[in-house]
Amino acid sequence: MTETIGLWVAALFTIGIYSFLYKENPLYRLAEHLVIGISLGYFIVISYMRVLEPRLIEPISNGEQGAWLLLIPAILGILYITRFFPKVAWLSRYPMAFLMGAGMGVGFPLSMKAQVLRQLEASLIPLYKTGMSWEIVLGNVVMVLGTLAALIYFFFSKPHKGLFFGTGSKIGIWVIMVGFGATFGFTVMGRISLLIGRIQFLLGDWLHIIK
Amino acid sequence: MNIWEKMLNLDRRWIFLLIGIACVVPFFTPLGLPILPSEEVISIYDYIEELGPDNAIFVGFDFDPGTAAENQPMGIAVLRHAFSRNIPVFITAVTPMGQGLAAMAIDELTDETRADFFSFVSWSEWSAIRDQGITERAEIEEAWIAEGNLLPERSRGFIFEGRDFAHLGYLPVFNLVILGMSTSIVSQYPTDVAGNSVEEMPMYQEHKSLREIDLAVTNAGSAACTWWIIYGREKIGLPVAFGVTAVMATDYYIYIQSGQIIGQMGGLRGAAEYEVLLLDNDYTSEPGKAFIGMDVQNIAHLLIIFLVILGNIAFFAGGFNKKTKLKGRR
Amino acid sequence: MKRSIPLAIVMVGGILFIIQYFIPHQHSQTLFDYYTEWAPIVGAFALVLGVGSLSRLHSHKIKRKAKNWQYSYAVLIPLFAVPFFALLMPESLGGGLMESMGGTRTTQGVFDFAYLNVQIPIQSTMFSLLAFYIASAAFRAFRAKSALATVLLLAAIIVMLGQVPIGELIGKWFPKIGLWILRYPNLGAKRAIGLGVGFGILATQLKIIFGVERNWLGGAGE
Amino acid sequence: MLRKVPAMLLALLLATGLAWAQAEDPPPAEPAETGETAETAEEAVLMEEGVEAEIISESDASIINATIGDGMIAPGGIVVSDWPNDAGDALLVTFEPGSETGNENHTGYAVYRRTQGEEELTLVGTMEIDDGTEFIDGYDPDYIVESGVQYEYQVAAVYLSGAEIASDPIAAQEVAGGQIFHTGKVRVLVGCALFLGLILFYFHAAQRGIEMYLRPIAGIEAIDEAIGRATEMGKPILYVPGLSTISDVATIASLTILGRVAKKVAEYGTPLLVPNRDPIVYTIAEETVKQAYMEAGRPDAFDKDSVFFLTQSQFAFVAGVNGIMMREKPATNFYLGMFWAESLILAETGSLSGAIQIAGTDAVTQLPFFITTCDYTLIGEELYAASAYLGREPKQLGSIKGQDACKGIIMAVITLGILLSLTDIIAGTDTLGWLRNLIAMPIVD
Repeated sequence: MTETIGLWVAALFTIGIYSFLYKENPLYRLAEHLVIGISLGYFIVISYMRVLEPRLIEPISNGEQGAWLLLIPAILGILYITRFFPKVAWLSRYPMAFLMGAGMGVGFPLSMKAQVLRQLEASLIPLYKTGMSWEIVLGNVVMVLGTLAALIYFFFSKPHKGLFFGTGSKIGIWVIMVGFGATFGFTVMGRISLLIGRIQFLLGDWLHIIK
Repeated sequence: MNIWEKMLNLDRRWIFLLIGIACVVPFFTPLGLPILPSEEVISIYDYIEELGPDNAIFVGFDFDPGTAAENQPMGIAVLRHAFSRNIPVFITAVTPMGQGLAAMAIDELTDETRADFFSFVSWSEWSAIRDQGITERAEIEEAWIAEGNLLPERSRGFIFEGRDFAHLGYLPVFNLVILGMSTSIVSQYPTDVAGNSVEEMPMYQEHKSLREIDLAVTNAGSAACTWWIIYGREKIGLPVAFGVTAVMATDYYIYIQSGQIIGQMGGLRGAAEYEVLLLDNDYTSEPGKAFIGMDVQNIAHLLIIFLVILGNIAFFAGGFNKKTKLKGRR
Repeated sequence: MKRSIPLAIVMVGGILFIIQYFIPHQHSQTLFDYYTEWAPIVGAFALVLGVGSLSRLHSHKIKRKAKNWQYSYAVLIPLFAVPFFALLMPESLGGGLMESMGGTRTTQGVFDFAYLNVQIPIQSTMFSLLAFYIASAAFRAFRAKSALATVLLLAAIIVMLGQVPIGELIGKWFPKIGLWILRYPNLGAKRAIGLGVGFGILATQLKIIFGVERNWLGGAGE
Repeated sequence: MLRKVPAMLLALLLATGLAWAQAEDPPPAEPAETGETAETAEEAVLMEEGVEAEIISESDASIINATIGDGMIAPGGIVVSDWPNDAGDALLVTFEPGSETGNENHTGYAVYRRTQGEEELTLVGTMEIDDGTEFIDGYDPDYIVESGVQYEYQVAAVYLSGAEIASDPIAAQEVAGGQIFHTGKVRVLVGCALFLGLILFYFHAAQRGIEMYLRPIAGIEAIDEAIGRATEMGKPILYVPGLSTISDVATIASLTILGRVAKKVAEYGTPLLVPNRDPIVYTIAEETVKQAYMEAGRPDAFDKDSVFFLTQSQFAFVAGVNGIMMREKPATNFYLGMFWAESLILAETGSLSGAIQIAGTDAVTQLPFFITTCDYTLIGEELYAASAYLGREPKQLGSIKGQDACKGIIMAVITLGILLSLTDIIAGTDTLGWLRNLIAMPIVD
């Protein structure tokens, strides 16, 4: 019984969201407000049940060895709440500083490795090797030169004029546009798939018209 | 306002309506156009084709219902392949909903009303065989049949919970879970979703940590799949394959090129390609959901291209190309 | 005290964790483990700020009888009811959610019901709006207004046709060219953007660590 | 203090350079390779003994023992060394094969261990014959290796019959210990040091007041224009600072731009709406806007409800912003920061409501959608650059210059790669491989 009601509720809200395509309307407005409330309520519960309870409350109440150290992040976390009191609001910078400092520090070498060195390594490809077909060779040339040209486009401290910076950045933006066009075209399929999923729900699970 | 201008400023709602119709019709009148598998998908298929009961793989249902239309068929296809070859599969999930979707995938594969189903033998059902100390896949099946259990007609074989698969389910902060599993799976998952002890499972006894796993296939709708690269591939050299949404697929070509993943299924098409490979190699007798979904894709793509062409005809026929720009774009 | 100590914490923490990366020794590992253990706990408390903001906004609306104020109840009631039910009837969450997703449960708690039948469908449907929007965006944007726009348009159409089986029926080379574009020029462009972004990220991380970039401190008094 | 940094850096650079020169690639043996050789060796033997093997397989176990007993010998030459670049929880055990002819009844090895002084040996691992003769102890969570403990090892050859021929227990030559520097990370260290050096150099150059040219970015110039338009129309401005957290660099860049936008907005008295998805970003955004109103001299005009938090759930957030766009009909929308799939939903709804839209993100996948639906788009690094442009602080500009220098280095290396590749094609050498090796890192840390 609850399942049937659930199905109808879900179908109602699905249609409510789709009705937005025609016009903003009360049913959409209701769905919009409800989902904001429910999702945030859900996050409160998840944060408590999945983070605070197992990682903070349980170790301390069970008296696990070294659990008292967990009071440090707990106090830091509580300092966030000082934001509500303008006089002491600056205290909320401490937890932020903890997360920012450590986060940036942890991220720095990893970004260097993944975003720079790995990408650089991947750009150093042999343009031709025996047995490579012409389209691969052409592709390699286009890719490496494309990377170079697009990098020129991202030069901020030089005017985009002259043979090197002018032409280079122009080719760069062309390559970038080809990439964007390709990504757009490639994405269409995924977006249609999402709609297929909802149609399967409406026509299959709800109305049982299709298998 | 002439007709071309009207066409250019066509109310978007007409486009919405057309897309809606294009996506519903094929469900009633399928086209069934052929699909050619691509290299990236074939390489995953071939890799799994090399594995057997002595190996083990991870299959991650690392997505939410939002992208299930794309990811679920991939998960099912890989599971079908592994089940057919008796490769032990550890099933995990990065999101809580992913756990439920994984359970649905297993349900679908073991649903006796469907074609090419697998006969599911739960952990408790074959406990007697386990108690005799039998852990080899072939011997278990022998003993199970000797107990008088016949393989139902049309069934593709038995799958023994704890020997052929373990549904480990969802855990939060999954990147750290992968890190933890690189030393011990059981440290992260003492039990599977049903509460059975993972420690006792023969498949765990033979593969205690990610270092002893031959492949992880992550079917992901978010960047969570890169966790398998960062914490699995980079840290301990675990071979990883991606099943990602079509959108993410272009980004992860980089990983194929750099050799960090062995292959990738991109979107519904990737899933359909895997289904075709399974169909061609007689792992199944009828096409799956992704294959049918591709019909919708055909029509929708044609419709969008038709609209773009229409827009350009109006643009040039109306002489807008000679006028000042309609709206500034970079 | 108000600015300098947080800035010092960031600098020390940042440098410490950069160095930590290069040291495999167990003390260094322990330090890293503390970070991974503590960060989610600290982060979890921040949600209180969000809840405070949202409830203030909507209670203001109700008080002021602003336009559409009735809908504010649709935010406030579930916002507090969901955690309330979850804590009052714990079986409606956690295990409950898990099991119901596993398909073995027959009854659903209030929590499950709201999550499965309201939140999930609304979110998935919102997401699927993209199918409509991508079509209308293509219709309006893909016009050969300039050479650059034409390149964008052609690349998109070739790849689109290459994606679907029907493209292969039209021309055998569509998928091939589509894949070629995706693999070579597209990858080249992405890599350049990625490298640029990479340096931007690195520079910003350094600027934060050295206190050059300090807007994250917010105002909140000097 | 900052003055000393370059000197320290130089020292660091030198040190790492030296380390790089000295450190050979991480010494850990490659099990895969050894495995291969073992395999081929075994195959060869199999061919030789094929006939005998066939006969044996029909007879019973005791006979097997009797038949091949001669070829059974204990593994020898056990060498235990510390596994490098770890926290000190693994040891590498190598040994010589246990059967001189490598007969096919020899199926594998068993490795035993005890702490020195103990009597009983514990089985810590078994290996197939194909796995080679190297064993990494410490990976099995049931039998962890403790740092600094002296162990004794014994290796036994295991035969098809179940018979085990064991070596004498020997004391491990090394104990497990954690290392102070990870030799596999030298390249990352050099990269980091170089980057740090360049950025700090340009910080200083900028502070010394060296004039720096910055090319115009279309999107930045459009910002003021867009604010003006909203003011004329008397409609609000919507500013979405991305959907990510504060530790995302794009968010930080966006907040800087928000400060600038808010100041203009305060001057003109245009209403501003800033919905947030992350609670911490929300508090900072609120402070930033409040500050901007103060700087503009109109602190009273700041409406507390203009900056607000919606929800952490991605699509619930989008539903909310969409509703706001259709109800409030803002004249200008800013989407700056990190975006995911919602980018197109936001931008299309915005364009439907007739707003001027300015977007900027470093999310490569989402850029095409902003480019096609928004009036101006800041591509990738342009977003960070924009925040530096608007700041106009010398150090910020210096950092852009430093980033450009890094891009220059990258371009030089790629160009060198092209040249070397051409050389390789002509001369048939492998110089590119050498360059790649200089940068390439082992997959396993």
